[in-house]
Amino acid sequence: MTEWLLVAPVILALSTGTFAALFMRWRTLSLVVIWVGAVVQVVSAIALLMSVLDEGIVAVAVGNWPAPFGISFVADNLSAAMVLITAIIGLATVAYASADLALRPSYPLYHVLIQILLVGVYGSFLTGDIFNLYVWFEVMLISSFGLMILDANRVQIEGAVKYVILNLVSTLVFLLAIGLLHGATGTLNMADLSLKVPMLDSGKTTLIASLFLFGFAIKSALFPVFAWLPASYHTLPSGVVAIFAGLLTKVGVYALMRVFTLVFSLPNTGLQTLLIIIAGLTMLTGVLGAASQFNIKRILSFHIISQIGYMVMGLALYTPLAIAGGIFYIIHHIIVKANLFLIGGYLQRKHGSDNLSDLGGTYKALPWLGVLFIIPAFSLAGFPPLSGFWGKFMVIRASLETGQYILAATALFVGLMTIFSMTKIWSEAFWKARPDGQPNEPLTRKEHWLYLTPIVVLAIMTIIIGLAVEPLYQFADTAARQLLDTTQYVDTVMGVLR
Amino acid sequence: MNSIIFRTASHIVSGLMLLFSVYLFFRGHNQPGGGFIGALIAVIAFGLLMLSESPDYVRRQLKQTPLFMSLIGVLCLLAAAVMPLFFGQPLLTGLWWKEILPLGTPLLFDLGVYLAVIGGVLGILLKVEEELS
Amino acid sequence: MAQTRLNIALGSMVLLPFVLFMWVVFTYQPPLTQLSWPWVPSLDINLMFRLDGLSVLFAGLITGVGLLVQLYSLAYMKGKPARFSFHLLLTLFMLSMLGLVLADNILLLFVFWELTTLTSYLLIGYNHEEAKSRKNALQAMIITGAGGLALLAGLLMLGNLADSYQLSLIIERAPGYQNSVWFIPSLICVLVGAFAKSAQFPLHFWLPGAMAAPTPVSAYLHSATMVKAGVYLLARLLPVYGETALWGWSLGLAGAITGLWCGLLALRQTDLKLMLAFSTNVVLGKLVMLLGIGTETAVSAALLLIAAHAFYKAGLFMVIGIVDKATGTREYAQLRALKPVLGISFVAAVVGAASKAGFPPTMGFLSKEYMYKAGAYTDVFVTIAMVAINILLVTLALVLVMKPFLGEKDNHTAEIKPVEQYKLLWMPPLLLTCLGLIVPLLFLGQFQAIIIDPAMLAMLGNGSPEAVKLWSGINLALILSLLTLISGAVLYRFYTPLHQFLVRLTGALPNGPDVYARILDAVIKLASWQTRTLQHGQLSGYTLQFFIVLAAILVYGVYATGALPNLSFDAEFYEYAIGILMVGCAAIVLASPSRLTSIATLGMIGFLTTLIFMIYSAPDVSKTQLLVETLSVVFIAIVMRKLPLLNTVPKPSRRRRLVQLSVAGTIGLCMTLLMLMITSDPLDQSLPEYFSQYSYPIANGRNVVNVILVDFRAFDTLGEVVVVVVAAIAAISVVRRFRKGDEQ
Amino acid sequence: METLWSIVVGVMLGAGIYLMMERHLVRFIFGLMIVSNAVNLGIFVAGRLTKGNPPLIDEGALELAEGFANPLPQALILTAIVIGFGLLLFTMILAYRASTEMGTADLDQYRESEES
Repeated sequence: MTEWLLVAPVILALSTGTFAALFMRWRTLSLVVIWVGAVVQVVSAIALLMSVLDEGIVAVAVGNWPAPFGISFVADNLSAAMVLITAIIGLATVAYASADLALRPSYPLYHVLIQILLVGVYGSFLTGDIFNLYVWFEVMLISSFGLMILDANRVQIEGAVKYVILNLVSTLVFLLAIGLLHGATGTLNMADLSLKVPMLDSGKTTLIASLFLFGFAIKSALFPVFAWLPASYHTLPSGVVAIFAGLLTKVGVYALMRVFTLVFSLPNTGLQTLLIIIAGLTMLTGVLGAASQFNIKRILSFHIISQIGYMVMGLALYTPLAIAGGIFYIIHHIIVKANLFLIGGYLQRKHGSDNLSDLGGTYKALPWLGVLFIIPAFSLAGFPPLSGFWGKFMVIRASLETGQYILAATALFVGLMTIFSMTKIWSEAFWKARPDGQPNEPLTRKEHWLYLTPIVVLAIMTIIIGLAVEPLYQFADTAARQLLDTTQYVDTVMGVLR
Repeated sequence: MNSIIFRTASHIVSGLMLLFSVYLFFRGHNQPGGGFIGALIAVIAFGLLMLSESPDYVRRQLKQTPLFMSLIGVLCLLAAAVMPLFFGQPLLTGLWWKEILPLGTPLLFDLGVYLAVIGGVLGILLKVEEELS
Repeated sequence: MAQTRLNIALGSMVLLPFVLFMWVVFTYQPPLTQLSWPWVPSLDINLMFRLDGLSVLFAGLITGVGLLVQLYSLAYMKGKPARFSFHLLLTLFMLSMLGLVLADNILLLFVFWELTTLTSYLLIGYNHEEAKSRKNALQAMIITGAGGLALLAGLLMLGNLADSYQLSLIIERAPGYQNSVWFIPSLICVLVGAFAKSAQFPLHFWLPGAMAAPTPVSAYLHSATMVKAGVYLLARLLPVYGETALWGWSLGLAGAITGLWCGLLALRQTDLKLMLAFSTNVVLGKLVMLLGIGTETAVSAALLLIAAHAFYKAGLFMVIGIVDKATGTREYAQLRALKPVLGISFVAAVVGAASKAGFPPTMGFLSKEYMYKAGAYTDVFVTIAMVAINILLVTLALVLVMKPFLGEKDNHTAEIKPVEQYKLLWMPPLLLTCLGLIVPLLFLGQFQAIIIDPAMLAMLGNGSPEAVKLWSGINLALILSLLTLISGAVLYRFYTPLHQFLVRLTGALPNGPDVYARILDAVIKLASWQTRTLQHGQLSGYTLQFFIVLAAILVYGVYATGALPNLSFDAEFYEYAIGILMVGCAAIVLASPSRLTSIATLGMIGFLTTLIFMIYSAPDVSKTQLLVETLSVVFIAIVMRKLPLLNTVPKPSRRRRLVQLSVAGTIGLCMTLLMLMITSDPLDQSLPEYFSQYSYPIANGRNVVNVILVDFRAFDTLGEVVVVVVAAIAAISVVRRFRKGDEQ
Repeated sequence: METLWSIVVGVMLGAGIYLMMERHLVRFIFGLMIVSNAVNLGIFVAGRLTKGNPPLIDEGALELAEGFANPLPQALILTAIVIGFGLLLFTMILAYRASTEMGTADLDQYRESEES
């Protein structure tokens, strides 16, 4: 059964995408494929998570070639959770995109590319091989390129050029780093690497690790290499930006977490202090960037950066509590940030603009949308007992415990500034009276539901995460311990023989 | 470019190249070659045809759109990948039917690569020629 | 139908505080009741509640005043928009506040603390179409939010000190913390949080700003609840921090300054509601001072004052609300002779003001007596400050009654509507203010038994030694009381010149909202500046930035390594030739201003690479490289025809070129070093051995590279093919869509 | 041998990166092509060089002859080349599209959407 479950997300998404592309001429059929595929992905992700909870870390040797020789697919708590969240966001995006993008000429292609994007994301989360990780990164990257330019208006092309160019830098460095790591150790399997890297002398380790750090830092938009994100995300159509904002940078963070626990143990690379500084500055510059913006999507984009800082802070502190906090934060953030972008997109669709100055009167007209906005917005701002508070609480507590007072103070200040920008959106888009002459596009009943169902579901998830902290904390704690103590991972992967 | 000699020659050359490409594809498992190399040769062959005739001509000769070809290629890959799962083996395990012919899922896999790459690269080439010239 | 549903909803929201009030009353068994359910046991955060004298006092006030405010709002908000959400928010706020005072876990307390911030933000901004409302709501949110974050840090440190988040445990283990390095930082953070919430100087100004809210909100938030949260917290943590000198000093100083300065500011106001708001600040200052003293007398004075203030301040706010409703204004210049029309309100106002001024035998008098008693035995300056603050309060009370209700009508006076026909409008304030009379006269003994003694027990570890009495003979406190009343009355005589003086004075001094606005402005300016600097929009700047980072990391790594690799120049002549040729080609591309030359040279580089692969036993790679290179060059040649020439873009400046060169050079050099380091050690051969061994017998292929591609590592190839296909789809759609756009 | 090629790879990387920092879109693409080649070469060199013994199993033999070239880096490079090719094609066509749309190939002028 494990053989099926571990590869199911990748294979399902790829089949969904391929068949949907094949049936592109018959739009309804193509959509049926997409919907069925997205739902089945969620089911299989749940099954995978169950089996991980049941059996601990599970692994499969793809092609039946044993561990260091072939490619392994591995799921521990972190991977399984990420896969499930991805599947859920994927399904939400399918629903939302069906409403938001249906009028565009290239509509079915969006769905196809989103599925291929999911292939890359799933693959990145599940693979146990560093070169294979590169391949999935590229799958993700090229489909994100595709999604980036499908509208192909002037602004989008401009954003796409920046996105493409700066991401190519990351890709090349990452590839080179893999080649060199292979040259130094002779292996590519991450479990095998975790046995062989400690035998390298520290100079090589530091240099190769810093190449990885650089590559992943761009992917996850860390200070000072985040420029591609605010330069491009706001040019995306709303139906797409939610999945970008929720998932793509988080794959980078995931890769950082995986590589800097399993392959290189962060304290051994000599980069820990650097990463702590980077985490703090990422939080700070991101939130300040958001404070200076007046466009919902741009505010939210800058917030992605600042929130990434919290996640990396968890990794950088490198204690079980901190990493658990980081993991908690990732899970919370994907849901919340995707939801905020969805709401922003809904407003944009209704009022034809995502500039705060053009918006207003939403609270009066749609009070329940106000409630739906408040939940993710104040969760992002870290208001208890919403989901965002807990991750923040854990990383701040961990940083106090490890004596990183400045980092803790920064995290708190960033929290305040996050409150500021969330209230800015609230006050401008919801509270302010509606500016005269702004259009108000009526939506059909079906569109309405396609828009709102994902928003409602994600908001409910936010609340549930906030209230059911105990099981989730246990889960994140186990995940953190699995990351910090690699023996179980290595044993599982290396023990899978024919 | 419209000289009859060139057109005839290019037809012959590209025909030969296509043959060569199939040959390279088949011997790939044992000698240098394989799906990707074969596919690129095929693309060059079609490219030659495209230059001597027209992109439209190539499209007509292909019968199918390049996108369709590449999707069929991906389906081959998927089939080769998933088939072993039904035999209780992990994904992408090579299954062989050596008794009859040296056939196995890796060959199907390589065929997938071959088709997908032809479709993809040729698709771009035709489009670029049509739009940019 | 809709009306019925609304009525049911509103009715249930009025009923809720009543039910809760009853629940508190019946659950509480003096001196202490505890309730507990697990929530996040792993993080030591649980739903633990504790009812002792202190929390019962607050819980009673929250639910009791909450009930009256809900009733009052029914009448007050009639005909206003969004009534349902108003009552709902009020209810949510009440629940959060209730949770705050009952929580026996400091993080649970924090959860409710932040919820009050959030719900009060929404309540303050109720009139949200007015810019001022939004601004003031944000101001309250930012200041209390900042305080909240400081509090979180403080509580986390406190939790670490005590190794528990359970409040009662923390208090139990209290005397042992002083020696830890965490102790003083945690105290400072907690104080910042409490001061921000309880509007202490210099963070006092958000409270008057919050008057943008409808009157019921002010009556509730600023009398019995929100602003008292900080006081509650200070009272709770008195046993933890009370012993330290810093506690006494900072509380005394903050309280005294807040009391005096806000008292003066209150006298300067012309809007009656604002006047009340500033006098709330004054009372908060008094409370903080009393907690700073922290003696038994001071604590009982504080407890009495909390109750007294809740009664009269909520009542007075409601009276002002009635006045506002009747006349449409709260400016006392336009208000005169309201007494004949608003008779009941006048009674309520007089009783409330008497309590505020500390006129016997009100609750206010009682608390003032005890305050003087507490002060008289500590410090003469403290006593002077207390007297001065109370004098200001007396004057304020007089202004509040005399100006609007008495006097003669003239043509500046606003029209008065007989709004007292709505019973729900005048009953709550009358009841509340009268409670300030009834409790000290009739229920003083019960008040002491249920509230003061258990609260003392919780805060100080012992009950009060003496009974609280209205008349305790002629003593210093009584004399001071009388002095206060007389001075207040005298000061009222000079109200007009004093007011003018204060207007001039406050005009000259910087005021809170301005300073806040300036700081906020500065932060936003900083934010824009840093964003312009980092996110400037110039792509070549971004790439340079990125590569500088890479170079810096690598240099750091090389520097940390230190070791130089050993070099071996054992290559053949033709290898050198190829290498030098490649370097030369790279140089040509770098320098050439012509696209064609560049492309040709690029092709050359590609073919040289092919050669290298061929020499070093990689036939497959070599073939692929050759084909890919050919196709790339063809593509780039086609595309290049449509792209602008190289000279259409200005050449980079000399300086820029130098920077680029050094960055690129550094990266190149570091990579060379790293590669030399890597290649000088032997490579682990287990993987290649394995591939060699199994390639033919199991995977049936003699070309090991191909077998790796389609079998050993087929998953890579799968992904790779997907990349090519998607690249094709994406590339095709870029061009296609453009064509369509052109036609339109 | 590795020393020579390590130096060459370093130089090529440097040259490519220099070009990638330029303002002209075409120069960036040139840089991208050089860097791609250099990275592939880097992987190849880091996987050690062997002359004249390609990883092909001779007829009749069951495994590779002694001293064979490491097949793994070759396979990796093949994958990388193909992926790089896909990315390069896309980038070139995007470049064409962008410069036509914006009317310039100056990357520093692509900043409309960031000015708000």
